[in-house]
Amino acid sequence: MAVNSLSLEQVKDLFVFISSHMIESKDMLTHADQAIGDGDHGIGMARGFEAVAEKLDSGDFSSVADIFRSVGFTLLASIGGASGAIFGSFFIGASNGLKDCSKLDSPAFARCLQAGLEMVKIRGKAKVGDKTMVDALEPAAQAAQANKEKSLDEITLLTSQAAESGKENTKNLIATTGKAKTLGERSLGHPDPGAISMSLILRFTHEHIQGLSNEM
Amino acid sequence: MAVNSLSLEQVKDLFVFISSHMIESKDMLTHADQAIGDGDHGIGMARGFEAVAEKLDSGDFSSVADIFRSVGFTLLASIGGASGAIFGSFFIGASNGLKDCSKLDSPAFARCLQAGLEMVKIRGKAKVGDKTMVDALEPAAQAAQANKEKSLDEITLLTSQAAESGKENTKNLIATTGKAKTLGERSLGHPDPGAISMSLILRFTHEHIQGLSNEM
Amino acid sequence: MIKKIINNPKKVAEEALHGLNLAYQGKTILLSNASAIVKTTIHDQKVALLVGGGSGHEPLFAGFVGTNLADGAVCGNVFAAPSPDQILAATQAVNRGKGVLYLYGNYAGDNMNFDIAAELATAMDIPTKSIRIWDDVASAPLEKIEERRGIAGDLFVIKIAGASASSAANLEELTRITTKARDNIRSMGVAVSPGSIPETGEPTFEIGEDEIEIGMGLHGEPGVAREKMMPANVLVDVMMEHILTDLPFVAGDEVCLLVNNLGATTMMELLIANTRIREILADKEISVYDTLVGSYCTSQEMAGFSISLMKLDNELKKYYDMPADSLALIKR
Amino acid sequence: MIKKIINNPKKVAEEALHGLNLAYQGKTILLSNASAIVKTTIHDQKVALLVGGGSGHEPLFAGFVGTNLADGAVCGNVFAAPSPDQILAATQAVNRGKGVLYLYGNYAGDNMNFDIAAELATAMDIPTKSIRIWDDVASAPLEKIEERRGIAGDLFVIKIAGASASSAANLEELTRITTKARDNIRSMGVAVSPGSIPETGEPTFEIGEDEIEIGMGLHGEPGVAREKMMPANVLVDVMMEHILTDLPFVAGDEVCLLVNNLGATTMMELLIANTRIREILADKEISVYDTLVGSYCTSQEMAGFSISLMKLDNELKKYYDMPADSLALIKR
Ligand SMILES: Nc1ncnc2c1ncn2[C@@H]1O[C@H](COP(=O)(O)OP(=O)(O)O)[C@@H](O)[C@H]1O
Ligand SMILES: Nc1ncnc2c1ncn2[C@@H]1O[C@H](COP(=O)(O)OP(=O)(O)O)[C@@H](O)[C@H]1O
Ligand SMILES: [Mg+2]
Ligand SMILES: [Mg+2]
Ligand SMILES: [Mg+2]
Ligand SMILES: [Mg+2]
Repeated sequence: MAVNSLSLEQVKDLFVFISSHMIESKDMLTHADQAIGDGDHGIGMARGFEAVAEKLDSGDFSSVADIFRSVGFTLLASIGGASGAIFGSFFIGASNGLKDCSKLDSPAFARCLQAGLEMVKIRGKAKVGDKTMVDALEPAAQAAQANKEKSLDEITLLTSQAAESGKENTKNLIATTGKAKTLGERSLGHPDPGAISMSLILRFTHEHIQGLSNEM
Repeated sequence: MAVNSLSLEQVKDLFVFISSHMIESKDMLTHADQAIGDGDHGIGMARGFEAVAEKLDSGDFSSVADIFRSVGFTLLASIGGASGAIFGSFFIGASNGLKDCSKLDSPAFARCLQAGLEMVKIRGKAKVGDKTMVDALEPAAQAAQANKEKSLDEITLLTSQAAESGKENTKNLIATTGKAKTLGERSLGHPDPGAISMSLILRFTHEHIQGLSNEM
Repeated sequence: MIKKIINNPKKVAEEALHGLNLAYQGKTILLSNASAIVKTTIHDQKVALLVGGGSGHEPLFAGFVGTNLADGAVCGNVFAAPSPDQILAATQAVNRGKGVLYLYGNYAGDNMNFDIAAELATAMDIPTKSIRIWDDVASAPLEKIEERRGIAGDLFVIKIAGASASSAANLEELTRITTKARDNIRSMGVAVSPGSIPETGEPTFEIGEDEIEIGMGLHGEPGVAREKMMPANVLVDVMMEHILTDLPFVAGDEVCLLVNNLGATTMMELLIANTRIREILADKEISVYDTLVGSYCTSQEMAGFSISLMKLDNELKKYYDMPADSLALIKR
Repeated sequence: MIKKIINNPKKVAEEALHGLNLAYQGKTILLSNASAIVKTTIHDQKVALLVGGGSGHEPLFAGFVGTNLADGAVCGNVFAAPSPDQILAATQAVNRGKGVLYLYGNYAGDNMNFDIAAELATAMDIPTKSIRIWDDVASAPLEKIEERRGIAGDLFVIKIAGASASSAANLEELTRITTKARDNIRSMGVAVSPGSIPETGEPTFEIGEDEIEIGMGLHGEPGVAREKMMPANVLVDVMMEHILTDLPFVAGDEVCLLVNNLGATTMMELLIANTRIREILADKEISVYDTLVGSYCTSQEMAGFSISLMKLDNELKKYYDMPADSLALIKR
């Protein structure tokens, strides 16, 4: 049965799920950063989501937006580096799309990706084609916008697929920002680590919601 | 035909021969020092005998003793480290056994090894059994003393053999001096690098004189 | 897995900063978040200088906190910029009412995290300015200088900024002088073997047994070319050509020279390079006012070195000449 | 073949000393034999201090020539003591009529070459005294202290001797104070990977991927035990046990602490070790008067570090506190 919205408690569960899977992705992400960056992306993301898991465990949240904001501030405070600022900004921004939402439904999800993207662009000034997580996030936000009438399992599937193909496409890009910049053509063939993280977060989101839907 | 003595010019030739062969032994000596020392013995000996070869080429020598003394001072000045002091002292000491000799014969050769040994002991205070070049030199000096009535090819063969077996015996000794000292039992099984050098010098001495004898 | 003498790979940055603070013998204190040290005594009304960045480059940055140097240093994890709240805590700890200059290397992570911290500081009525150091000529063409990385030239900028901060009337004055120092510095690095991050134990890059990376960055980022090993003099010629033509440095200039160890290179090699550097500078009639040779800005156990030149004028010289005291940079 | 940034493997010591002399910015001169540097200005009637030994340990020894430090340093080839004529030339260059103290590490090569030089100096009416540094507790039992090796403790002995030489009435007085400093120092090193000699390009020793040598000497000489890698804290406990029980250092003692990089170890590791060292010392109620952390006495690119402690009394403290200025050791 289709899932149409998540309650506050279910959003918390969603982040518990994302966190544990991002922590498991540590080595893979680090290897991706070894290829074209300084080899610490997985370390940072794992540290960040460990902190998120702890925060979720101990925290009391007043709203869905509050959870997103807490996740953002926790990532911002615990990761450091480019990804701390970017992924922290993403979730803090995303929370702006959720003002006054008592639950997370598809329109809210679309607003949340869009608001997160905007904050990332304000912070990092990267645009599509610069070989960053924006190359995964922007197509995902667009897919969400175009499908906000669909169920939550459908919209998260479509955003996950859009992010995945955006991430795949970063292999064909030459990095123009961050530590891979000076690699020039040597960065070709390798996906951007942050884009992998972004597409993973969206994939785990879908997987978790798919799981809920199967349970029903 | 047996060789009974070397003229001043022939002693010079002898050192040219020894020098070129010691230079060729560089890697072997260095490897020996890598096993139980700091891995530079061949480098030092090669540098020293390169300087000796140059000195012989350019120098005018007034006596056999003068040649030995020059060789000693050249080694002392150019090698540095323990072997510079020890092998320098050996040849400077040896020259004391050659006072007023117009040629190098067997009795002079025996005196020269003895005087060299004494100077080495004054300088380094090592005795037989300490796993140093003294373990090759002292038996050689004794063999020379015992055979000083023999021809120069015979006495150099016997001293060379005595030095060789003294050197072989250093494998069974635990170093009590120099950089191999702290190895303790780990120095067992490895010959002392300086003892190898000493026995090589005596072997090349014999080989050169043997060559002269064959020519005759 | 590269062998390191550590306890917990996740805690290296924290434990190291703790040990560094102890080595300061009471001249610094470690903030309770364990990611920044600040001078024990910072005079009232002093314009404050806060430096920082990822850990793993020791003694940079925290080794340069002290008299006429930085007032504080905020340190992230290995190769990761500190987070905004870490920076903000350090900002509050060093601020004496005259504001804080943030001085750091020009990397996406540092830029964003210090920017967020600056916004938070502004909201708390602490004025800040930021100067990003971009001395690495290998990392972008001159037209895009604001995209270049900060490498060992950091040291000279911190020296000038620290001296200037001791007497600067206000944050603007400190910013002006520090900007001039930053703009007068050019650097370039090379590497022959990689460092490693303690948490993975894996090398930061791969390189052939007979290869050298020309223009290597501080985290193993590639440079301008990968070549076969070459004699030190030839290598130095290449590096100096890049550096000298960039500012450019010209006859009559007076410079400070830093020959910096990226980690595992022997001082012997640095000194051999120095011999050649001086030949080239003498040849170009560029005089050397002072020379530093050693490990100031490293990339874990990377083997390689960098050359930095800072062109002096009378004002910079005045600040360069001021005594300084810290763990890793002392000047009488 | 280990990659090094050099020109001619046979000339590394000479070229490096040349580069070092240049880095001194006119404060030293290189003797014509290219194997010693001496201060440009040495006052008349000053008791002179000459340090030296094999090269390959940079910045030791030549990096410690300067104000209130050594008057000259004579440097042999890599890991080879300088020869008597090199030492004699340096002796003549630093002597100001009050004689010369020879200060060097206790190795067969150094002992013999400095002894020969001393005999030659005596023949030239230059009085000399010699002090052999033997701080390495791993190299022989206490009963045979005069068989121990000199390692990074050299730095403290040079600091005290240099300060004392600036005011000592005569060679005997300098010798007395320097001997006391020497006798108050204990050190121990460990290594996880070897250095190499440029002329062979081969490692100075072999060690397993997961092994550490406890008590490693400055040229790769073995120590007290080869063990499996262990956490930094456990390792430091072992080292400190050897060091503390040897002098012994006891509650109420005041010490200077040196955490010395043997070459390629990261400063992060040294600082992590320092954290533990301080815990142990605090626990034993031994107070730390000053701490130095860095590369002072290396063994080419060997990875490892040593700990040295010098017990202070009022006289040693007075000399330790004096300012000092050189390439590699500066004190305000
Ligand atoms: N300006 C930017 N805008 C968006 N994303 C960025 C930007 N700079 C870096 N990133 C993302 O951050 C990732 C690198 O993160 P990470 O390795 O954790 O940080 P660091 O580069 O500081 O080591 C990149 O792969 C990229 O996706
Ligand atoms: N006291 C001594 N007496 C005699 N020979 C010695 C003494 N000390 C060292 N040697 C010799 O010197 C050799 C080492 O020489 P070398 O490796 O060139 O010098 P270093 O030990 O300074 O590196 C030893 O193998 C030993 O034979
Ligand atoms: Mg990274
Ligand atoms: Mg040797
Ligand atoms: Mg990083
Ligand atoms: Mg040697």
